[in-house]
Amino acid sequence: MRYVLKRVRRLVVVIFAVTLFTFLLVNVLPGDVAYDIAGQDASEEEVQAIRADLGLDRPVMIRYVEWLGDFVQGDWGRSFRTDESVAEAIWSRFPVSLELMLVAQVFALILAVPFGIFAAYRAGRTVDRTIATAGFMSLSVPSFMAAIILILVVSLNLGWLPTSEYEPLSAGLWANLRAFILPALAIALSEWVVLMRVLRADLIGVLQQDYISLARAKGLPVWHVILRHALKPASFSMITILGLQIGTLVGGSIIIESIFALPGVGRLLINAIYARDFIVVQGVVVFIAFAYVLVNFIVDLLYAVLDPRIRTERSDG
Amino acid sequence: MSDILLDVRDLVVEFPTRKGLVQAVSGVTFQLNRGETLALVGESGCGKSTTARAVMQLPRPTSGSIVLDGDDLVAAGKRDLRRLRRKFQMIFQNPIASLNPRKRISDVIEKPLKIAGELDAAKRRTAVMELLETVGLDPAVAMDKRPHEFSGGQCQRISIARALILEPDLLICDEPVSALDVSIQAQILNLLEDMKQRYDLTMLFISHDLAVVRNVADRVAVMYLGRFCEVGRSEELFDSPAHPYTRALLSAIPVPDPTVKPKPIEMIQGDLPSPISPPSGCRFRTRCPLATDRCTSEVPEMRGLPDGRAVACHHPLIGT
Amino acid sequence: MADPLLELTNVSTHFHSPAGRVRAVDGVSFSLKAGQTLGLVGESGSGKSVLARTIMGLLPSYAEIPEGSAISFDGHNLLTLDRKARRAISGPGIGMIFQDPMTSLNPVMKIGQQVYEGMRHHFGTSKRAGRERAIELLTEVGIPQPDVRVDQFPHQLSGGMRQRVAIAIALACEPKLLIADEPTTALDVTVQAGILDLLQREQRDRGMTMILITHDLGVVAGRCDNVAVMYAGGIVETGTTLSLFARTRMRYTQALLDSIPRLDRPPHERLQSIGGRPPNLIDPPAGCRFAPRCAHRNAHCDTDIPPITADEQDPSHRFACWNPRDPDAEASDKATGDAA
Amino acid sequence: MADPTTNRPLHPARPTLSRFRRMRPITGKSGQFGFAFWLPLGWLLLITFCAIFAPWIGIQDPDSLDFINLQSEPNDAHLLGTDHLGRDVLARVIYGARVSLVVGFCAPVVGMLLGLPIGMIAGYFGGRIDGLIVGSIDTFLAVPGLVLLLLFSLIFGGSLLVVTVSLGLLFIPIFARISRAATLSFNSSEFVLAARTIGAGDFNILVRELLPNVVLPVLAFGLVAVASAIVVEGALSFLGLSVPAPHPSWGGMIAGGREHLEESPHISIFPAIVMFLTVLSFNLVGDTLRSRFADVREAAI
Repeated sequence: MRYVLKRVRRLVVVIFAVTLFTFLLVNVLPGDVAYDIAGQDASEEEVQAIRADLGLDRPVMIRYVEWLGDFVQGDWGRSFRTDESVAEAIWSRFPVSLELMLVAQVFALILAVPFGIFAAYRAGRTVDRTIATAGFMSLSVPSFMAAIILILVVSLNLGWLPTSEYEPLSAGLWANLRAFILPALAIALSEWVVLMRVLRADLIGVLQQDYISLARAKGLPVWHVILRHALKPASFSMITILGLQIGTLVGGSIIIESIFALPGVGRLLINAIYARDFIVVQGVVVFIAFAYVLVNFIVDLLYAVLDPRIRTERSDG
Repeated sequence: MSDILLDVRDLVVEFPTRKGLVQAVSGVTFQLNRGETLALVGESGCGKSTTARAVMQLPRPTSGSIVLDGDDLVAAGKRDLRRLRRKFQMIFQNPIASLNPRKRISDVIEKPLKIAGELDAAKRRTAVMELLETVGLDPAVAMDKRPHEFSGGQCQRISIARALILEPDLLICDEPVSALDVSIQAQILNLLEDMKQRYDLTMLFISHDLAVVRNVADRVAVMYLGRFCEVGRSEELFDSPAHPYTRALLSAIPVPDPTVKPKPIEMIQGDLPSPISPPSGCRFRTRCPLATDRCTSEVPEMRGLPDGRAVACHHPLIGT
Repeated sequence: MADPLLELTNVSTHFHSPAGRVRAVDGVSFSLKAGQTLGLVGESGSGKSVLARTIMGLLPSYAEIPEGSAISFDGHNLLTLDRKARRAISGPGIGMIFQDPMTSLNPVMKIGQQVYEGMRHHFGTSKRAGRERAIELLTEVGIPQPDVRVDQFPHQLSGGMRQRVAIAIALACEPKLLIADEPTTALDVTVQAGILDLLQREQRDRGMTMILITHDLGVVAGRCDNVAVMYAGGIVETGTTLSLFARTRMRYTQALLDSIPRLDRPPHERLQSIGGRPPNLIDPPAGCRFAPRCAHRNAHCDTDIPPITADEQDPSHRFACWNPRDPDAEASDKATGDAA
Repeated sequence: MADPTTNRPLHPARPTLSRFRRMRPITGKSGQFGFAFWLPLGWLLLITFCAIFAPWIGIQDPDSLDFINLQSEPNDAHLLGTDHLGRDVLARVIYGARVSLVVGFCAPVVGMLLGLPIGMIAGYFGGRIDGLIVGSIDTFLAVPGLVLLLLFSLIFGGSLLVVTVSLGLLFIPIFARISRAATLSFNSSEFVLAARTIGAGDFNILVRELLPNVVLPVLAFGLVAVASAIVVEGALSFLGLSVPAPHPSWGGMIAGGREHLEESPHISIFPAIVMFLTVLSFNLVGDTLRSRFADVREAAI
């Protein structure tokens, strides 16, 4: 319990630091939103009026404290541009980013786990080296490049998955899911390599442990030893990495969402940045930071479930 | 009266762990006469290495006093302590890990001289070469190699050279041979004996191996859970142990002689209690065959025996 | 006379390394009758643990067992069996205990499961029956509160307790042969005695055959019927424990015995050390592998491999030495020295 | 020192097979420099050479517009064809390499120069200093890196310097983490204790004893960081936030060809291939060197 409290305290500190940091950063942006709203022909007075109207004429710190006060009470402010509630804007786009992240991680795990196990079991052999080479090649394709290649090959040349508009889940599962396949694949192509390599390295280490020798000395079949004895203790680092990846992807992938025109949080963010709609930027950044810290927190708890050493230590202490 | 080099009084070392504050050493007092070897023996977790490191001020003890040749090390300031360090040196258990893998042997051994302010590179080099010769390595071959090119025994020789280059008065050996094979162990023990003669060393020797201790020590202190059980000259202590724990330790040692059948050690039962909440009274009572109610309620004080030994036990095995 | 349970004939194990072929075990032969205990003694790098893993079939992929090696166990040649048949022997045939109980138990698996897993695989024991049997075994190896411990994880036990669990695991499938690879090296002396007593008791009660591997001659002295001393990949001397200690013939065995500090010797006595270090096993000496460090070597020793010779008084006591120690002469020397 | 809370024995377990494991690294040939090392290294040298000497190796002006040959396929005049404005793709790829390589090399250097000391100080002193540094790193990592880059490039304008420095800043926490972990792993080793016993000060221990051991894993990561810096720069210029147009950059070229994927895929594909080969080469060279270092270190300990 003390552990949970400690983590919550840390979460609060991180959120506070992140909000302050982004608030300051966003507010030193040259040419604020008032000029944009007022248009090019507006006089200085008109601009000043808009600034006063938006409350932009007051000192940064006062505005920050006000914003923080509202934020804590659940009021994340309204977009300067569209007057849309920031919280609503984020929540309406979040399911898209979440789904993209989930599909991408499923792809990544489907590739990473079997190949990681196989490479570790055959470490140093041809199979291992082939997987390693394939991994390096896959890793060296930046996701935006992967996206373009996938569009070119799968959509344009092969015509399998025409680039399609995002459809909500209400339009049917397949209609909804097919829009995510290519973007998720573009993300997974580099993610799986990282997971696979971590799993392979840890599994090789575990397979050299005496307790694996002991399991083999019991006369158990190889697959049983690997899956039942080695996989669990070897998967801790991979879960950490997975958590970090999920943490960064919950907020959406800015580039992939832009390329595939997915209305997710990432696209909301980049549009807000271009539009200097900083109250939206602020909200999204805080949201992403919060998600990131929260996911890591969950991963820590997951450790305790998987690793009895941590679990009992905590209940003992 | 013999000349006391090291005087340790009421030494307490605590450190925090995730499970609570651990008192690794709880009030240990001993003196070391100039030129003698005192061995601290005990099983893992008894605090013998912590005691040695506390004397080294690594880390500094929680309380107590450690007076070396008139200087109180516990009270000394950071700068004074660094100056005083050349008088007491240490060799460690793991010979390979105690040498920086990225450094050449000559750099490793001359570093103490450099820190002590010897600026003449040629002088340093001569000193290093002499010392390498003394510890039984060929300076021409060894000087420019790196630690991984040597075996464990050779690394321990290098560590000894590093500890001796400042000609310290006190040498603390923390399990110096327990990572080595028997045949190599004998080489290092002989070397330490030679060095002791040559440099008039006083030694504090930490080991879990009573046979090794028998060979090197003039006096022996047996530790259990942070306290001394028994201190005495090694002949007397080994021939007729006064503390039940000492007897148990001695009877557990396997003898390399098939005609001596191993004694079943009926007296030691159970595990070492947790150092976070040690037993009340005598700390050995939970595993002691002679324990009585008094052992639970009253901490046994160190008492002198007629033969000059001291024992902390309510029911010593030999009369007082 | 009964056939031996385990018989090794000219067994070698080589490792491939970038520097060349490491002859970790080189031409080892011995046989072990059912119910006997063999102490396999050697310093680190002597090949004793590799030999144990060779018998157990636990070698890494870069190891190679050259042609001509044969390990016969209970009528099977372990080196030619197919994988499935070989696995059927691990557990019910041969059990093994490893050196460090801190690393030899799976940290994320309950103790009970680790104990009964082998039974489940080999005998199809049900989970419930397996758990019951695990509790019995834990009781037998001296673990307090076995019904609680069976559902705990290894880290909740002390080192000595963990080694007792490891013994319970090895005993679970009732092996005919138990290989204990330095079972007490990582433990304190007072714990060590308890573990060795337990092993000895189980061996006697079950009529098991046991190989006890150790670097400590003291450990084998009182507890084994026979001893084999290994040096640089080969067995250099073997015989009954009494004969080997009383009439040591091989110079290395004697030097090893002499270099052990002993409780019955006076303090500050100079120890008989062995100079130098064990040979490089990629390019071992042409003759006797101990020759470069031996104080008694002659011209033969450097060039020719010493043949296995039998002791005149006890033919089962064999050794490989060109210039063996003469225990009778030394004993009479000592007697006359003491008389004078 | 034995932690009294565990039952770990003071005398270390004797190694069984570990000696032999060390002799043959598990990754097979990783210790040797095979063609998987020399081939990528050759490519990197070629790319670097072309980038440095771009104005003198007889390629066309990357900004000159050839209105007659818009979007032409690769031909004799334009080896890799032209883009939608008729600019020579080969010339632009080579000039674009300048941006990628400068950012790729300089950003990790910035990150390492600041991150290494920060991480070592945190790992060495521990306690409050460590808590503060680790806390700051956690905070920093919670903000998505690309957002910081976007904000920086909006505030300071897109230029090579801004991209390099802001990307470098992003590398600080990563390098700090690695150096902290490495420092921690050596901090309790006996050679550091030995240095204390002879009276060495903190600075001496940090620089003379720890740095030589910490710097190798950090440098090994540095090469991987070069690859990822190139990728991130590519992403930024893809979004049009790196060096301003019409200055050529690989990401910008790939983005520029997007609209013409169907009729002239070569506009995007050639810079993509070059970028892919370069990133792959850095990864391969870095991995080989890293396993080499790891072998050396393993052998040394």
